Amino acid sequence: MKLHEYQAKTIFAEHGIAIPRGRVADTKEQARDIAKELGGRVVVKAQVLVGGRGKAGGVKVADTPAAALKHAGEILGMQIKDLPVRKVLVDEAAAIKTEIYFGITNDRSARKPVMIASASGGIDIEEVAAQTPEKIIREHVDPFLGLRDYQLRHIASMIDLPREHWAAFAKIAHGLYNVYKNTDATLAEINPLVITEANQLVALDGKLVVDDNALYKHPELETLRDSDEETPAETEARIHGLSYVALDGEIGCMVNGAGLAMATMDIIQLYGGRPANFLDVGGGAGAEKVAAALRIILRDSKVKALLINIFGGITRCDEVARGVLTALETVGARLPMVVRLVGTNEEEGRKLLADAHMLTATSLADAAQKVVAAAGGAR
Amino acid sequence: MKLHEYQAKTIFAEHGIAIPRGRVADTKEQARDIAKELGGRVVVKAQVLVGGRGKAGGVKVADTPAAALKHAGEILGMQIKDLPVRKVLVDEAAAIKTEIYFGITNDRSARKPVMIASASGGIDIEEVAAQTPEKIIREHVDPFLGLRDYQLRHIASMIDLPREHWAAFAKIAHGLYNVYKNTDATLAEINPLVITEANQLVALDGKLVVDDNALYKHPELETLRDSDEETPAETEARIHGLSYVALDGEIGCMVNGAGLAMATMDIIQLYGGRPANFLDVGGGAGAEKVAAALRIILRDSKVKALLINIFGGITRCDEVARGVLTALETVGARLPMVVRLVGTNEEEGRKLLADAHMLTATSLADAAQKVVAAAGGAR
Amino acid sequence: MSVLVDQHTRVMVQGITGREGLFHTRQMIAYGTQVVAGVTPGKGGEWADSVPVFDTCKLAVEATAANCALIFVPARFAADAMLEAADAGLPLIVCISEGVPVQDMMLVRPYLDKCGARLIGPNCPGLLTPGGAKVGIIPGHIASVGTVGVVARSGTLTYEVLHALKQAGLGTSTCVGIGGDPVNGTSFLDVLKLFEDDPLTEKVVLIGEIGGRDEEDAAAYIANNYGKPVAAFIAGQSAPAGKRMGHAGAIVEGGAGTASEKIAALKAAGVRVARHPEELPALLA
Amino acid sequence: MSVLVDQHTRVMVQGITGREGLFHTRQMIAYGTQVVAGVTPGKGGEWADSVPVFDTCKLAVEATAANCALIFVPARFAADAMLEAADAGLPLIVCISEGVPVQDMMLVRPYLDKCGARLIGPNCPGLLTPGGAKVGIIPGHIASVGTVGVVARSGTLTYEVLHALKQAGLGTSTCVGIGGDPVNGTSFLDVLKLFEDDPLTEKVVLIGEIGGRDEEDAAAYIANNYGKPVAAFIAGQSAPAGKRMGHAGAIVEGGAGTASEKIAALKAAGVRVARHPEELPALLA
Repeated sequence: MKLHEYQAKTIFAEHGIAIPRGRVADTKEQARDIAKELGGRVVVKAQVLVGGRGKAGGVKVADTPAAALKHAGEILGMQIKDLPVRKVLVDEAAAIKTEIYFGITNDRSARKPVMIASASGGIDIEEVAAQTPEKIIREHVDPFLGLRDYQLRHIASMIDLPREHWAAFAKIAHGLYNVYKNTDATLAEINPLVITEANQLVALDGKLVVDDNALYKHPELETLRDSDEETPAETEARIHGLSYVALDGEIGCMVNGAGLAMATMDIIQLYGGRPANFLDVGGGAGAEKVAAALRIILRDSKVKALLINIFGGITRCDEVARGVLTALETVGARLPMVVRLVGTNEEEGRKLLADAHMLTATSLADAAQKVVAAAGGAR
Repeated sequence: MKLHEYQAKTIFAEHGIAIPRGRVADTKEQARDIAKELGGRVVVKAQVLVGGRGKAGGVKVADTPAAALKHAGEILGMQIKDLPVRKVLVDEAAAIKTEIYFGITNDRSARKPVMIASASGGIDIEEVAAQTPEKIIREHVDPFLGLRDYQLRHIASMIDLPREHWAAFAKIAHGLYNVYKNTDATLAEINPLVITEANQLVALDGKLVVDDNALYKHPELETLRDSDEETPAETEARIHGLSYVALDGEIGCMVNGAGLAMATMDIIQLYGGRPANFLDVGGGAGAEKVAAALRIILRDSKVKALLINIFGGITRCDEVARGVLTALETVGARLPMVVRLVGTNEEEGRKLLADAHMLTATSLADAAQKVVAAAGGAR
Repeated sequence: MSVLVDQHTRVMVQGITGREGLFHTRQMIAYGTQVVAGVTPGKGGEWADSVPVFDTCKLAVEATAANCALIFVPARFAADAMLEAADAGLPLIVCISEGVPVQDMMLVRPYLDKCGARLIGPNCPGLLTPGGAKVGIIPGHIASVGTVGVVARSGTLTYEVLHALKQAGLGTSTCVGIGGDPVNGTSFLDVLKLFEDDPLTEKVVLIGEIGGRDEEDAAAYIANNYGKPVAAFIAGQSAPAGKRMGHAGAIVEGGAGTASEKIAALKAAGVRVARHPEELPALLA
Repeated sequence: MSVLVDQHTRVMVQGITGREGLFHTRQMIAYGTQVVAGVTPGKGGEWADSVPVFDTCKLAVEATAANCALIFVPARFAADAMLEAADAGLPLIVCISEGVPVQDMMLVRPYLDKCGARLIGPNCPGLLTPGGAKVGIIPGHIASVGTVGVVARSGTLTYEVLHALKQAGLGTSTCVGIGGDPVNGTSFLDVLKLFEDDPLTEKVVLIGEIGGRDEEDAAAYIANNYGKPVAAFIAGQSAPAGKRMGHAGAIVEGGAGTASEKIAALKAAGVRVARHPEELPALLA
């Protein structure tokens, strides 16, 4: 789960990391009032859960409350990568001397957290990593020992941080590591971490992504979830425990298992079709879950045909068939459907669907070819 | 550093461990008032930093506030193993169904904390360990992983704890492990941990010994030190950073280094004398420290002769000599002294002491024989 | 000896009294697997069908000499279950449970390594040695006895491949479902080595997916004179970069770990790579 | 090769700019030891006499190829210093600092083991190979070149023994002060093995004290056909049980670890045990 910048920075501040003064606003008038309260120059920042807001014009500096009102009005009307901006963060503007990058993430190969730091923060860190990898300092943390002071001295000296800032940097780094641990983060990042003209280290921007699997430990984080940032289909999928990602194609897919779902999308593409979504109903999915999945797919107006591919192991094919029938009663069968049921109770499942005017297939290749044809043929 | 029972139990309670209601009292009247406040039967317990208070009559049950007053008066007048009792703990008396032992200490061989549990708590656990070792359950904790729930289920099943108490036991055990970690304890012990007639698990008595080397991390614990429980000599030694233990003999020893100090005591004994103390002035001891050490030793009226044995490495022999002279100016040289100085600046040291009417020795054996003779000969 | 498990393997099921644990215990016993013990805290002394239940792994091992743990407990108890099995001395631990937090696994994995325990999973379908033993949830009837070693990250995709092999008349020596979590136990590489040393395995099928570098590491090993022919399929060729695909492992990390990179690495190592799962049997010919 | 250190050893001193660190650095250099680097955070770029100072161990190792760390930092920084040295790849770490909390050492020791670093100490006088190198605080002039290997827990008592050997005309191959803390690095047993394999060591002196089981473990090893004659002294025969004797290690634990037990174990193993330190030279004859 991704958190908004303002949420991440609030958590950072609770862990002793200096952040700019500021607050979040839903309306341009609120933004103006916050600017007035802060005094001086402010920066108005779109709060959306996608990158690239800067280049999209979602971050603007305002010298006066009136300018803050104007900028907030514009930004709150924007869409960034199809996501409408519903909140802006109004922060006091910092006088920046130096911009540093500092982040902590999981290194799956090393099976350890890794700290990543660079003297070249602020701009796209991935660009820096690609062009000048020697400017990126990596330091693993032993998960049993935790972060040790000498590691921070190593980083500080490698990014040529002036010595007067070492103590402040250590405090921020320990704070960020504690954020990472205490929230079960997969990414905790400060970019840029700035040295201000007043010689203070301040976390100007913050990103925090937490491990969905660990949310049960952190109920307070679950309340920060912004379902405004999900499409209604994503919200419904999450509530029903389905794994769903909308895509651009015209063939809807309902599959059990993530690997098989990807393989099903791949074979659709192989035969010239384009998948409209990834949807994994999971293991042992019952009729209700299947019905919800079908409703979610059929709500997408781009979908021209549907492929249901179930390999019954824990999942029973007859249960799946029942779910399909239930959903069709509600939403109506407006599209051609190809169904492939293999494994546990496949006969019963096929029998249930026999009267529902569906195309059936035995092999995956057969199913893919049929659904591509039904959607209008290979493009 | 050993803590009193009432201090240990307060820390236990802060970590979620159930303890009896109760408070500590300095006077018998306070004890009576506490008994009144608690209502019902109470137990009045001497607070001294030595074991065996029960057998010494330092723990008594009182049915009424008047009885509490009487018992407290008696106990506050006692000496237990030469230590005067200055405080009593007045706890509500528990109706005990079962007594369990549970403790956590360092296992130096395994280099890990070890939990020790027994269904036979309450009585002398060392006796149980010696007579029926199979009744003692040992379970190491991995210091990196910390205490895991399955270890507590293992202990609970091995001590035949009824299942209804497993959750409460796990809570207490986690609490005690956190006490152990958070105080850098070398021993954290609940004995007895009782199941009451009301079916509650309660820590009736508690012991906590913390690692002196880790006190710098826990300034709040340093304030719990009860210097009433030290002899004035011990307090002075601690303030001057000297390692000092009073013994029963007649030959005072001042040595640099604990191993050499022990070896010096051993050789005194070998030649028929008895050491009056262990005293290690430490490495690099200056004149002031040496003077303090000498004052501490000479305050002991049992001391009939003194052996100063210094092997100069970091410690400079001339500094030691100066300290001896300084101390003698204050306390006066009422006793025969044997001095052996070897190593760094030994010549200068010997010269300084040449006029102070001291016996000198070159070998350790020579020094020991001379001091034993000076103290009146071998016994 | 087959790979990892056979008819002599003595399985201890952690979470045996749960819905999934009990269902699959029955399936395994029906398949002929020796399930000798179950563990459910607080239910020691009871029975799950014919299997005695214990409060702790240590007690189960002492009483039954179990030598393989199979874990079905809910995700929040899975880390503890793995550690307990390792502490009780089990040399092989198969964790079916899905949803174990990554930071938990970063503690569990090195501890298990230290104990000398091999972990399969978590979030995996387990092991199937047709004619020998089934330790996990892979449906037994979809594979027949044979000489193809199968190693895979995902569940139902694996079944699809076993099914396709059987349809084509090809049997399986052992199928190892290693799971797709970012931090797990046994890797593709580990299983390739086991197959290399296994006289009953003649050819190997590797079923990978996007994310991580496990397939690339396997390719590098195969390139260095691997002794047996390998065919592979990589799922996720049509997946957009950076979208989460249900498996925590199936995230394309910083441009690396894409399907095309994995396929290129495998092809360069001499592996025949299928365009879709049903092509695999033909590539083994 | 002598044991552990010689004239080729390249020493990095952590805490070199402190009072003790600088004093002993000078002593070591005067003895002929190669002190190639110092580490004091925040003083990188400065010099301690002729020794360059670095901010971190990694930088020091990169610049100077140091292969032995010597630690003089205050106790509260000692754990970090040991971990840093191990992380920087130093294979030998000698920690003089005393007063390191036991629970810190319970984390440090296994981490160093994992890194493959050998630790001497903490709370120890370090190493002296007469005519080769001095890495620590043992006064150089009290020992001469020779064939007696000395291993000891305490500081000044060790000096006493070295002095007695020299007075008797006996030289030392290497003296290893292992320290007396409850959880430390190298044990008596480890050093006995090193001496066994060292052609320059002909006889061994072991200086133990009350507390722990290290001497008993050493005795068990010696009893099993140890190849060289061993003489020993155990301090603390007159110590009352349970009293703390300054060394954290010198606590008699639960009746075990007393001087008389240790002496009995050593005698049973064929070790000649001295009644006082100055008897040792005669026992080596």
